[in-house]
Amino acid sequence: MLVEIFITMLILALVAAALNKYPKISGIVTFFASLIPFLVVISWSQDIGLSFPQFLKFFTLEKSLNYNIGIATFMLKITPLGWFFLLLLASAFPMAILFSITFIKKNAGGFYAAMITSMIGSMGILLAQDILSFYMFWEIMSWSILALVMRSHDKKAIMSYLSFGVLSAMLILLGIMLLYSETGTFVFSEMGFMANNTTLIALSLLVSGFAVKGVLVPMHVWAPYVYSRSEEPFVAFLSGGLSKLGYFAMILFMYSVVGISVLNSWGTFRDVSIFGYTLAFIGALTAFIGTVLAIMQDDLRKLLAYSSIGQLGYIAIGIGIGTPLAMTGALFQALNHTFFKSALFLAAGAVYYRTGKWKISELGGLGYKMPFTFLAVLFAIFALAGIPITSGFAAKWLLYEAAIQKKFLFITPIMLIAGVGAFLYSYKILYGVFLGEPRHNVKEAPLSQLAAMWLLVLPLIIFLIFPGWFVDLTSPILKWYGLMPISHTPYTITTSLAAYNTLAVILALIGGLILAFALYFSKPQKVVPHTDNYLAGEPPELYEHISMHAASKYYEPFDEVFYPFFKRGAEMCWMAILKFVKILGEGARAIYTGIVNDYSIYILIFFLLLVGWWLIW
Amino acid sequence: MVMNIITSILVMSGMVALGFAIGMLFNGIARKVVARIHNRVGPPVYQGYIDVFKLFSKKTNISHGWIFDLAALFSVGGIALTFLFLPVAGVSMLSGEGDLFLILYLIAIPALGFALGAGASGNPNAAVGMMRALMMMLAYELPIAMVIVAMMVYYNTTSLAGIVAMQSNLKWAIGIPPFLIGALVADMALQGMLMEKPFDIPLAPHEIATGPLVEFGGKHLGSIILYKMMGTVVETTLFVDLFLGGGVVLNVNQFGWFAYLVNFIVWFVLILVVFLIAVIINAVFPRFRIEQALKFYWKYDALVALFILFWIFSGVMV
Amino acid sequence: MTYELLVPIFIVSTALISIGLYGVMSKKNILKIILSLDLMDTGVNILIVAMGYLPGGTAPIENGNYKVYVDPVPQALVLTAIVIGVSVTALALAIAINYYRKTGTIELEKEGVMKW
Amino acid sequence: MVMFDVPPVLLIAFPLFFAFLAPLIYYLSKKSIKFYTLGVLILNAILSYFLFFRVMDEGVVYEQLSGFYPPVGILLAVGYLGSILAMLINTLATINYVSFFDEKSHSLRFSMLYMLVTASSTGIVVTGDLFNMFVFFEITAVGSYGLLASKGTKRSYEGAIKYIVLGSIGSSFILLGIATIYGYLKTLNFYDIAARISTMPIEAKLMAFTFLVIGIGVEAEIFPLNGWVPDAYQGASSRVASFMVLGPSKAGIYAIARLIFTLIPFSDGYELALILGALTLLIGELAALNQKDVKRMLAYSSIGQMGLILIALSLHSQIALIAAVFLIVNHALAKSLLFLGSRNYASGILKNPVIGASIFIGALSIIGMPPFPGFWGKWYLIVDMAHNGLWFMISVILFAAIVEAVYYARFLFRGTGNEKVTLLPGEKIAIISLAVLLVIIALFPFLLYNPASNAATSFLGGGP
Repeated sequence: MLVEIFITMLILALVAAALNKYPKISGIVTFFASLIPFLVVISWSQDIGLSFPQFLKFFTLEKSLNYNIGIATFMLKITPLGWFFLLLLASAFPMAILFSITFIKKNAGGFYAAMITSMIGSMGILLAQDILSFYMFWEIMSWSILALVMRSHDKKAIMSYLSFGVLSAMLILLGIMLLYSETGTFVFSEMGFMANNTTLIALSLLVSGFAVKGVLVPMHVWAPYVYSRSEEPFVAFLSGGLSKLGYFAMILFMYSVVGISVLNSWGTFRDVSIFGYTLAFIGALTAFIGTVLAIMQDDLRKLLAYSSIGQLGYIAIGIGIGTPLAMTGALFQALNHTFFKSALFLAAGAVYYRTGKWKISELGGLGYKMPFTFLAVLFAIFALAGIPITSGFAAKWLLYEAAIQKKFLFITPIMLIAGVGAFLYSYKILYGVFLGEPRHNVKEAPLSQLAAMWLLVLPLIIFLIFPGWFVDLTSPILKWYGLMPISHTPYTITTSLAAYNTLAVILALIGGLILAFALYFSKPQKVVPHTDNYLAGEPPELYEHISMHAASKYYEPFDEVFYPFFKRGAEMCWMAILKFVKILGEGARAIYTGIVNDYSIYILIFFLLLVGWWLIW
Repeated sequence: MVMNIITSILVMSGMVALGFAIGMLFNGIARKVVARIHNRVGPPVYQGYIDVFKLFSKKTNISHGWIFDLAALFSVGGIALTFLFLPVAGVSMLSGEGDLFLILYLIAIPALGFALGAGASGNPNAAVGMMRALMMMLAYELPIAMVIVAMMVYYNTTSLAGIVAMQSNLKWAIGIPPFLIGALVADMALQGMLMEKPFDIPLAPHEIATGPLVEFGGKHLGSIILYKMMGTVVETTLFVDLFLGGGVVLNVNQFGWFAYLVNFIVWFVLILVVFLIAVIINAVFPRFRIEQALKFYWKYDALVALFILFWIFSGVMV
Repeated sequence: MTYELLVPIFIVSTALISIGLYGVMSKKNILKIILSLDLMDTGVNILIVAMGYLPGGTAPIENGNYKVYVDPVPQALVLTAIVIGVSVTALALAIAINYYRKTGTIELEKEGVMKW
Repeated sequence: MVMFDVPPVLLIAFPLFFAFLAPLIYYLSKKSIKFYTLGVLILNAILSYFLFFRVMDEGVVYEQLSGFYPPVGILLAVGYLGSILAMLINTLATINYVSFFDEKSHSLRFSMLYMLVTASSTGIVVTGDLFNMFVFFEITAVGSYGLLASKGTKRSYEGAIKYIVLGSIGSSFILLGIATIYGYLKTLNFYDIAARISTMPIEAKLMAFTFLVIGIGVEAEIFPLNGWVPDAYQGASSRVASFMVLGPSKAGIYAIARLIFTLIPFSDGYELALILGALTLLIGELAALNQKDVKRMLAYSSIGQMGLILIALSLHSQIALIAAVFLIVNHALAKSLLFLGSRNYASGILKNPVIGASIFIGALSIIGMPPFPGFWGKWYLIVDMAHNGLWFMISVILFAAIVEAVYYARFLFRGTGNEKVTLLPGEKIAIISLAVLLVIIALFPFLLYNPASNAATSFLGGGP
């Protein structure tokens, strides 16, 4: 059945590509194709030990599959970890497609085909049980993303994605080859590890390879270019969905394939392996750098890109610490990020769809024109900033708790300050795009786009009220790794340090709001346009040439303070390496002088060298 | 069971009312104190009550649409919500249900609501003011986060009620050398939190016409003023809870209602003292520019906080 | 063995090959280069013929009188090699003529047109 | 599967005969010459299939020519690798010839040279005799000189002259090697040489090896000997360059394989091949990195691929040899596809999706992206190296792969999107057929894996 599902999706991808001339029909076909992974993942829920009702079993699927292609066997199997990440991807994917039905107009067939292919690759990665199939599906995913990035026609984006993609692929290949030489087998479950340096070097290579997909500093350089130049539904899926694959792979290799005891062989720091601690520190650094750079951006997509980098850093922190609390937090953050970042990128797309603008300083006042988009963005931003009106807070709270539990004195303040930084850029989005002076007379976004955004926001609200349900979802993973699931009820989570009761928060909020409403409705009010007040009655026409929207260079003092520190970033380092390689290239080219006499001299020199070698030998 | 719930709801409502009342009083006191320092007569101490009453009785209330109204709703609702999660004078209303991190994020709810309203007003001054407020927040959060993390690690709990409980029997954190310095660092941060000079950059009445507040009037302004007043209470209480044992001097189990009374009085005095320190500094200092404030907090304040972190770090390592 | 007898031939052929290589390495004129290549070819061919040499042997032609004759294979090889050399030279010259027609010179440029 | 037992000599004799018959056809009808040539090529390709299946059934096929018995007579010995390559060369030559169909001045000479080169390249891979191999090398070379110059521009002549000079030096070296071997062993038969090579004095053996490596290395594009490659490919038309990649260079690499495996196998030879391969790979890829001219860039890339194949050969293990076969097939298919498509600009991918996708597939396969054959080649190669713990070499290969990806990206996305370069219909057909072949191997890799596995076993056992 599993093979048939893969083949069906492949065929649907071809159908979507063939319907190139009819973007809408192609989009609808793809939407139905995109529901398949979701149904698949729901059907598997009982197999990994979740008590989902029987009627949600849409397909009767085998739990594992060995597929022989003649020269190699692909081993696929559903594991709790793979299931969880597949759930994330399979939920975000249909929304991206739903959005693109109205959004993608040009050459839609190719877009949809590549999207489905990337999903096929992701499914393969999440199910893979051996190195070969993991790597193959990883590459398929990676290259179908390239096909999508290529649609941007932006050389910088394409080149940076490609260079980093290949760099990551090579790091991964080197890492898995080291593992293979260490254990002599391709199959994950057969790998019995000795705690030695080779394994950990391999693991370091693998993690730095996955860090490219997971956009950790300093492998993040490609992301702002790609995120800011490609089409929004794709970026939503790339940032929201596919970036999680990097973290999936990190967890898979660190805790499942290699195992915690080997990790600890490089020494531990407060019961956290040095390896994990380093990863956590890089994660914290990523969170901070991403946040600061996000504050500086004016392009809406670039802002979201850097914010994505910052938010993904939190997942790395959780994975690095690796306690049940931290793992739950990391997975929770992954879930939140999937939904809110997809929603935000889609909303950015919707704004572009209506206004045709990306620059925050050129937008403004859309809140009243596109109220539903605004509200979706508002909820997504609550989740992003971790404000406890969505589930975003619970994830960050778990991570903070985990860090304090391990007494991480330096990581925690960085995380906290990155969290505060998130308020800054969130407000930049809210103010610059949706509030302030209305500048565009536009309609609300089309229905398919709104539906996609709101369906993405919905889980954030559900998991706000019932974070315990989320813990239930992740407990099979923790059990799989031999960890104790954290103690919880549907709406409380308790740790050794404190407790968090969502019901109390919500009830108190309702109480507070009742008070506020009572005060608010005490007197009637009248609504006047913006210009009425601050122009003090003068006709607005006089001020048409003056922008009353203060969004241009919004955080200028901040930029002035921080820019000198971020002027020389990771990008410059990579460019320096690239330059060095190019100089090498120039050197290699200089050999081919184009003069035939030189070439014959080379032959003679080679002859003499060989003779010399034989003589010495 | 039902009685318990009703009782606690009543207690909490009372506490919120008390919080608002103290906030309004503080507003009056502050104005009086500043006036006396400036050698003026100043308004009466109860001026805060008069202001709020006046604002809520205005006939014309100007709104700029529903997003603008969110400010009024979220600011009052959110600050009341935050107050409920603080242990006040040893009374932990809901503070067992959340912890310090939750409080840090809950404070953001009214702030964000306020920011939404300010942004929706469309006035550039409001936007500039909000920008400054947010940058101030980023600035003072770093030192205070470092101190708070140091305290959490030291007391091995993240719950504010837990930290207060650990400081019972007058074992206040301020008596521990690193946290004495920590209290100074946090007091600097408090100055920014309360938006008193030299950190009243977001309001800056002379530059940007009170910034975010500029478009508010009537009941909207009343809500915002209420939020500001309650904010002073919340922030000073947070400080007192962290460093001064929450004002708890007598054990409730031992002394019963008398202990509550004494604790409340001590708590009130303590937050008044903390507040007055801020007000007096406010009265004699000019205003920083925003980048100066940022540099101040991130360079000097944070450096001292880092020193505390290392101090605690060495202790934890041993 | 008979290799002592072949030493002068070795010297001659090595000299020819060296001269040819030197010409290829130093000359810009296409004709000179082709001549040098021919010299190299000749040197190699001499060497191969010498390989089949037997003292007192005659040409390996069947004429009824069974005598000692030299190894016929190298001679066959050399014949083939000569034919090939001729064809290569002819083709090279043809291309050289075409090159001359296009550029008006028979010298390869000091700096190649196509380089790096 | 075998329909009739094809004698290997037919593969060579058939096109040679028809090549010399071509003037007659040309005299009768000038237009039909291209159909005639195509027909001959197709027939030859079909013959090569029969030969392939025969070899797969029977194992190595021997055939002695001219009535003498080996070791005196000339022997043809078609092994697994030989039959794979014969099939590859003939098929691809046929496909490639389609791209010349629209040539306005479709001359007789061109067709004749084309058939000659095809026949002699095939000859190299089926022969069992050293001198015979030399002769085929020379015919290939002469034909290639003519083809490279056939564009008729100054650059094409210059490139051809460079090739002539280096090729002639190379052939002299081969002759020297043959002379050395013959002088000691009095034989030219591969089997005979291999059996008795140990009786040769070590110095003579090394000298013979050196001469042959240099001589064949010129054809096989090995690093210090490949000066002609970029110039000749840049000067020639893209289609001729494509043909050069799929025919003569593959024959050259086969000859190198024969040399280091069956003719003079010794450990330093493998070591030398490894070093040369790594150097060729690195220099080729790095030189391509900054290259602006597309054909020259592809030529450098071709050099790099040859280095990779040489590395695979030098490891002389079963898996590495399978990798080598995959790499050879991949290079022949993908690189000739890319040469054919080198005139097509980036915009082509959107304006002409099929051609664009085909070129994309070609580039992906060269870079080594799964599931295309290039991936399997690199994968098996790296797996084998991981076995042997050659981590430095793996790093070199992976570094080269990154460089490769970067310049291929530039190749794919060059141009502003407004260029109007239209490929001829013939070229399009050729490009698409090559891409289809790549996809077929990608989908059914065992089609290539099983023969490759046989070839590897046979080669390791000292066979052809």
